[in-house]
Amino acid sequence: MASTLSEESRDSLQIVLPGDLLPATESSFNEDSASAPIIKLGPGLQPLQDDTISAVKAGVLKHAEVGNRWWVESNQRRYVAAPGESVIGVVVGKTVEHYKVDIGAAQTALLGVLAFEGASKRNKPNHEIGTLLYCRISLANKDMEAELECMNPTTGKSDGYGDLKGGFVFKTSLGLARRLLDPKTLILRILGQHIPFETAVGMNGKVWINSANAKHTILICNAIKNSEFLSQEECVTMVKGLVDRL
Amino acid sequence: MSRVELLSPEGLRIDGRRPAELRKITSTTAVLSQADGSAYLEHGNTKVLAAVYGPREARHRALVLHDRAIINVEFNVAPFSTGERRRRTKNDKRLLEMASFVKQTFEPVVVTTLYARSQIDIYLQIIQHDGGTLQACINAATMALIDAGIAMTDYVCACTAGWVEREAAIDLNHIEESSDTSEVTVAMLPKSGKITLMQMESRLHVDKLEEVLSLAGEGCKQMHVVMDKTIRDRAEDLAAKMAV
Amino acid sequence: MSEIAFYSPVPRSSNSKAKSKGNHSNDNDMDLDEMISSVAKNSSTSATLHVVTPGEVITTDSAYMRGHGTYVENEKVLSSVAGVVDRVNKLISVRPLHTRYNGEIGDVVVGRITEVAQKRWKVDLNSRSDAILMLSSVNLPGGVQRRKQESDELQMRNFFMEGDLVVAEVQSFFTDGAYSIHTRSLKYGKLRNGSFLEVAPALVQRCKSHFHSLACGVDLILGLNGYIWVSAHVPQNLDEIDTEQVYSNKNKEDITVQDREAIARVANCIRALAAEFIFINDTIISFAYEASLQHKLKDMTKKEIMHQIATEAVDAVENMKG
Amino acid sequence: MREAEPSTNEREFVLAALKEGARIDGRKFYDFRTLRLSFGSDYGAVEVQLGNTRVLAKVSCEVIRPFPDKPTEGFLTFNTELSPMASSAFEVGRQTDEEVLVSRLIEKAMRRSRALDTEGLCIVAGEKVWSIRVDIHFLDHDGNLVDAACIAAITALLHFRRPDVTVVGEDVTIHTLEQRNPVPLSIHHIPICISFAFFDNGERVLVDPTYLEEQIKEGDMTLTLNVHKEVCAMSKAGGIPMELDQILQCTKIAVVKVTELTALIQEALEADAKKRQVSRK
Repeated sequence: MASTLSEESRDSLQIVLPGDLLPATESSFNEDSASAPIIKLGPGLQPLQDDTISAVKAGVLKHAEVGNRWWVESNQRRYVAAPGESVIGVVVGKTVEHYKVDIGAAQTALLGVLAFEGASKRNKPNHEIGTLLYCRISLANKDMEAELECMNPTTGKSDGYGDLKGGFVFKTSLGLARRLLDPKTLILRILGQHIPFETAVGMNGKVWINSANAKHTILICNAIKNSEFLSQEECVTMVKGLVDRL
Repeated sequence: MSRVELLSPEGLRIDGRRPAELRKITSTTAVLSQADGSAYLEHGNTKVLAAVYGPREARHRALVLHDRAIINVEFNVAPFSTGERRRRTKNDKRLLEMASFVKQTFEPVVVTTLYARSQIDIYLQIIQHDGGTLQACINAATMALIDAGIAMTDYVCACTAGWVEREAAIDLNHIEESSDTSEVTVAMLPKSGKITLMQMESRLHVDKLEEVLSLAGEGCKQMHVVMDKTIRDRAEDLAAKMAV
Repeated sequence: MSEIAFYSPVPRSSNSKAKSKGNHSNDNDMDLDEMISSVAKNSSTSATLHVVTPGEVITTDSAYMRGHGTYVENEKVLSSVAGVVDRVNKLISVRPLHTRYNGEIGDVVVGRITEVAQKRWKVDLNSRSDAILMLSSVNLPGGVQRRKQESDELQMRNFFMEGDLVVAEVQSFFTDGAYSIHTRSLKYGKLRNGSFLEVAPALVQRCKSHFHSLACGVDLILGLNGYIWVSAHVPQNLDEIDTEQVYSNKNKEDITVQDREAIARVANCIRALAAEFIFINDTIISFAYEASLQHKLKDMTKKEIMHQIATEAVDAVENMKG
Repeated sequence: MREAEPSTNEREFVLAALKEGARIDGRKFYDFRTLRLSFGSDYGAVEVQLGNTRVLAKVSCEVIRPFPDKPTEGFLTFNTELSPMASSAFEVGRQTDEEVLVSRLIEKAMRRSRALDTEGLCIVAGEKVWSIRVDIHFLDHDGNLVDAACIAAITALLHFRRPDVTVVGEDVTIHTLEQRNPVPLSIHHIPICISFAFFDNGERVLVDPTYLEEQIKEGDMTLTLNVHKEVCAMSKAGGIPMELDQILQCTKIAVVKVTELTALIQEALEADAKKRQVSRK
């Protein structure tokens, strides 16, 4: 996402607060509606009655040239499901056709019992209540429960989705989870230099860590939690300090 | 405040018992016709009635557990059970606390995994209060549960003990309880001798704790003998009748 | 000996063979075997019934398998209920005497509809959870053989409504332990023309048939779940049954006062036997009925008369056996 | 709403880590989380932070008529409510088992152990006594509410100053804080709750469990002691059965912890008193 930032927002971070009118869009929007470019609004932006656009969340205004999309990136803790995003959830219930999965959103999400690689009516995986699953949101509609899948629908392959065995999961802010997914964020790489581990990061702020022993996993979890408001240099010292103490 | 002499110079207690002596225990099971199991128990003048329903279809589907039974306990004190007639509201914290103790005591002992998705109700009624309600409730509930044929890994036997003036004493009555003696209620699994519940109020020095606790443990073992006799007699009686 | 075999008397020879094979020669094993054989020898005296209470060790021999009412701890088999030890070969179980219904497949049960749900009824069987009667497990009126359709789903209440009593058979168990029952036979279905009563499930014996017609003109269904249905006699010729009327809610019209009294008398006899915790089957009920004839119907609720009837019935059964 | 149970992975990981001797927040088994006490500008307002668990206690007083059968006894009441603010598992209005147990534990620890001299609250026998009320608010629930609430309650009582009173014959004058320095309550001893969580059939004992640890524990026990090694209350409400020795072992741990915590509380109170003196000058 970071790579698609437009030039103007790369120059300076534009912070918006709820109620702020958007200057950039104002001009382009007030023109004759036929010739005006189509704008797509993402989370945190709302068109008002007089055709102006107002921010409804506090955060950084982001813009992507592709499709002329605008949105506000905020660091909230409650997850709102969006299609295509990878999340980590816990099985909380089972029906004949679906697993009910808690992904930390307003409602539990539905995961079809057949939405797994190689699953058929005869042969489908059985996940007990309490199982941790890494899945993709296939359908998210604000009026309905989100739907999940544990495979790529076009290829039918698992693509790494499925149940997460062992390890430990903890919750972070959504902002940190997004940053962990950004290859430019160093904390995971710094940790990897000291300790080998597996990880899965869900856009819903759940981070799963697995390593050879419990103490390492605990260290990694705490290091990631600590890193949220630290600079890269501080991260390096923090990790070094933790590893030395081990 | 005039203090009552709780221990006579000869070492006898206010009701004439020796320190390590239980009050007279009377117990019967199957006293109610509708309940799946029931028991009536007297510790001296403390009288309690227990009824067990279940395992049966859970009342509230939202509370159902997919892998075991839920245990629900309701505890009630009759308004006429104490010297001072008094009606307690249903939300009295003390009643709820007592119910919660009983519930948590039986959760690890009852083999709830045998009865997935169902509910076991335990109703307790204090008919007369003369100290040691918690022990009486636990003992009565144990007998009612066994009477209902519900699988349990062991009995749960409860007994109180306290530090009365200069000695550790067992099975305190109301007068001893209310005159600021420290009292501990212990519920024990007699087979392993492990303690499942322990409640203590009022101050007691750490060094005296062990003595009081082990005395209460002895009391639990005595309770076990008494309860087991009642249960066994009833089982043998029924078995003999059926064998005709 | 009575019909209940608390201990299946295993021949000494086969037992010792098993022992030498398994090489279990510890003392506890001996104890149990000796005890059981001694019980088998004089099992007519009830004092030797092996009664255990929760937490009691039944055997320390790990060669035994644990059955219902037991659990294993440190390789010992312990009882988890108060009841009588049952031993079938190497399987040890403890049967609690007073408990809810624990069913087996094929049991005839009497139940009460508690809920009409999606394609199924829920039925109270006095067990730990309501049993399920699937729409696909009932007969259609008139004995029509076809798949159940949506129209059938919509008129489920015309078949069975909340509160209706049914007699059915345990078909299978669901994974969570709930029973699935069926009424796909003309013997099963809705109950009419009679009176319901409840006894401890342990008292009802497993017999060849649970449907009986007594000489006094009363029909009897002894549900293994302790629910019993006593009703006016209806001809049992299967050809005569009006298959259209299987779900009717109407009692037959010609039930006389004598019929009604006979029903009440039989029901009271069963209550008298149950109060004394005596096994219930058609024979003993017949004897109890005869014993009761010397009393007025309304006196049969009195405790001493109930006791008298039960004792006489038991004596009659013993006499019959010689 | 039933609280979301932790996933199997979390459960198994916590237990596996305990077997290796580690807790998920890096503490040792018998370590308390960092305790932070902050005082409000008023007397008797204390906020306790135990790790992420936060509890606010506020003491207030009023003059009321005593019960006729106890004419010289003042009142001490505790008011606890697990508000939905602290955790998504809490609901308004409905009393849960947890709420009942927490509030009863605090009451038993403070009142039944006679931590406060209630006879010292008498102004005119049979006519006027002080009624002391402690409101305990749970702000953030990350486990071990009882210990945090108990520390908050006792610290607030220690910190509290009631208005001074003079009695001349029948006349009772209650002086405002400006007229006369308010007076502290007379407190006999400082009861401190120490909660334990049991895992692995009671083989592993943790002090000061977090929310996650509380969800996974097999049993728990709360001991209330003071520095004089007196057990004021003890509560093990069912849960896994324990050996007597294991319980006595816990009391030994608790004795040490109580000494540490009492020292921390007194240090914080002294620091606050100094600050107040400086600001008055």
